[in-house]
Amino acid sequence: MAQIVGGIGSSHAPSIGSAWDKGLLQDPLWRPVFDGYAAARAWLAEQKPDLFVIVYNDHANRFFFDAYPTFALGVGDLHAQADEGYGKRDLPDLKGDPDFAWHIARSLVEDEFDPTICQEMTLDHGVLSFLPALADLAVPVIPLAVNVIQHPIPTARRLYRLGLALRRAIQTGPADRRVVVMGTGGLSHQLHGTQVGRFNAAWDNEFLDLLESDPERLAALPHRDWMERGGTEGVEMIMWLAMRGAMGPNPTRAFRNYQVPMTTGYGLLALNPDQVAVQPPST
Amino acid sequence: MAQIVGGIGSSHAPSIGSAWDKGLLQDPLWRPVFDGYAAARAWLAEQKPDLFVIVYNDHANRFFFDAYPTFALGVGDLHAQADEGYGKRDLPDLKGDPDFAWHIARSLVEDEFDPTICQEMTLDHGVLSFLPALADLAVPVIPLAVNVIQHPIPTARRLYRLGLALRRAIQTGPADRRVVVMGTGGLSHQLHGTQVGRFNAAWDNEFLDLLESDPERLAALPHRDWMERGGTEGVEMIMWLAMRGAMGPNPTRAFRNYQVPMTTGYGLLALNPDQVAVQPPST
Amino acid sequence: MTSPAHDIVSGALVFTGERSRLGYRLNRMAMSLTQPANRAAFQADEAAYMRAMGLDDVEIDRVLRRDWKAMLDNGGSIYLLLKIAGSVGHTLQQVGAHTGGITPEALAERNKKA
Amino acid sequence: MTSPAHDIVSGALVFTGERSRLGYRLNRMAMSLTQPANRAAFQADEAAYMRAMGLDDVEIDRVLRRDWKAMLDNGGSIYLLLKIAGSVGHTLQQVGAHTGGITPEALAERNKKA
Ligand SMILES: [Fe+3]
Ligand SMILES: [Fe+3]
Repeated sequence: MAQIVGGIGSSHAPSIGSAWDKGLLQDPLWRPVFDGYAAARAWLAEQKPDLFVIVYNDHANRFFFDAYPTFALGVGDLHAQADEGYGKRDLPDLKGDPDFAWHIARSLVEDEFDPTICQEMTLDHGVLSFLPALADLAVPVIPLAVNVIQHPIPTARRLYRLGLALRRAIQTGPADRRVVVMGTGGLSHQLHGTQVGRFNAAWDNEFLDLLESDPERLAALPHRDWMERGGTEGVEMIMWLAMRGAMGPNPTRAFRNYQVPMTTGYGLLALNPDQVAVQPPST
Repeated sequence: MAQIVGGIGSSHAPSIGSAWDKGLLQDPLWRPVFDGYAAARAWLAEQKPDLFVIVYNDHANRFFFDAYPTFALGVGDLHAQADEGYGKRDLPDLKGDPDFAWHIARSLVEDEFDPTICQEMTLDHGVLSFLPALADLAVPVIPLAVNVIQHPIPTARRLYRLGLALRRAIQTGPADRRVVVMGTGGLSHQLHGTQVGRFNAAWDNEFLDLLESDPERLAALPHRDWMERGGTEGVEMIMWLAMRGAMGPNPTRAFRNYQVPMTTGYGLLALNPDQVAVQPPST
Repeated sequence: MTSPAHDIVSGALVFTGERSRLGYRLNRMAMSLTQPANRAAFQADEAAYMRAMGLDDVEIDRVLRRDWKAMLDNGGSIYLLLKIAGSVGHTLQQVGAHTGGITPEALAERNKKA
Repeated sequence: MTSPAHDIVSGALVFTGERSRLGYRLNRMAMSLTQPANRAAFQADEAAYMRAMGLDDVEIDRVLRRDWKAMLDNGGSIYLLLKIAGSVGHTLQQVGAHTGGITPEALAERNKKA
């Protein structure tokens, strides 16, 4: 049956994608970032993944406020690139994994999650900024979009529990798959207001520490704390908790990188999952 | 502050709406149905409601399978009528209650529900078939649509818990409102297949009994049981559990009617809510 | 509900994700008929309209023959079939009876017993 | 987060439902710019395009003046303002600096300290 073979936490930002597209791998500003992705890429390839489950957020590209989902799961055959308002980048559409994705839908709904199920999904920089630097784009993807841009947004605890539920869903999957779960967002950044451009390296590093060692403590943090420490837009860091939840009680670190190329904390973390058996549902 | 002053369970069906539009109030087939609505309408008016929260389902009119929400909450100023493929009926658009609806959104998300939040909502016969017979259409409505047409659909227990969460949300509402909560669907009916047209009056009446006396037992029923007893389309009866959950532990019956005008069990139930205080969150 | 044997209840199909995927193009075409202009275009030339919506010849043929059972068996949602029915002047009873392999008269007889 | 005082964190606006409601027309117009044809139409005649999208004169004027702070204060989502910015040739840095009442140069200086 299916098994979880790795976890990746990564920042996402349009700038990563455009730096990648421009080939700035040796640029003094970007080299430390892309060196990190190269190292994580080598580790990832060793895990021989054949499915990525990616918990990310859409930035008002696939979804608008006429109907904005708290969670949206992509179950289609193909996930096209969204045009974010600047035209599309030269990237392939990503393959989906419909049978596995419908299984995840069933498992999540049975576990009292309420996703919007999408047979037509498009992906924005929430996935497509960092993924080309990290992974083979031929690997199928099941995207799970989270509302972190229009409050009310789900609690950090809900994201952590989503990860626990994803772990059960994947481990009971209908096909032999080697699955890597990714969570992406942040790290600290502030796009507007009197403190525009602030970041918080101390918090970003504390977050990376706690994510490994004490995710429950992060899960208990209210949104206000996330926003005060990491910025109103930095609240998207909570999505890493879904990846962490899917890793089981005691994952081990494979790789970690943290850089601040341009007023945004760029983090990258690779985890080897705990290999304990399927957990019982937590009610 | 806001208080819950009543609960209504009702079947919905295009036929109720077209019989109403044709003025078949004295028709031998329809009179027992509309006499029921007239009685419930008198009771409802006595409760002086100024807000309806309606848990219903869309029948692929507002939402399609490109992105089908498990739960969708309407927070707009106005909810227009959906064209279901036959042209629109002569009905006014329904008013919303945005401030109260956003409060409900916050409360539900805090309670770990994951609704899609809709600033543009249109309503189909899930609401508009029975509502004109029952209520003053000038009363504002907060619609909460449930996926019961594309499996996986939420469990009966999830619907009951949704009702418990709605009770907390309404009772902590930001404005002085007299709220009636409605749940609609079914009763037993089968629209296709070798047993097309079957209904199950014994089950419908048992359901109406249990809804009042032992909702936990209904909440524990798996979908297969609902479908075997009430039809694959009759599974939408689970939405009544959300209304029941919002009524508190011991509501009292104000009115009940059950008729079978045309191969579908048509039920109508009015409850006086239990007036106990706000319940603590159930984890 | 993953295997076909498990998604049939009392002779009726449970509309699962797998069925929804199978019938996606048909259902999307049917959904488009909630717009009056699209209904008019469909009614003016059914086959041309469906071809423009990406349906293949087999799918188009099922609609042209009003083969509601075949549409349902191939992933049509009953709620979306009813929109096609509305556009071609068939009733809920005609559609339902056809999917059950009985005549509309036999279904009306069942109704009377209610 | 119901009262305005509660939806400001460290000088930044929390994009609440109430703000989303207030800025709905502006944000919807911005969302439409994810379509290349709409971007071209907007660029050809900004005011006419926005009027056709239902914006009022005050809303249109804010866009014409590139008053990002006023757009944000009146319910614009930062992510949707960025789509307008893309269509008119402003950068993330220009938009962000304007909402913070600082110059793009001052923001660049902050960035360098990173
Ligand atoms: Fe982001
Ligand atoms: Fe229904």
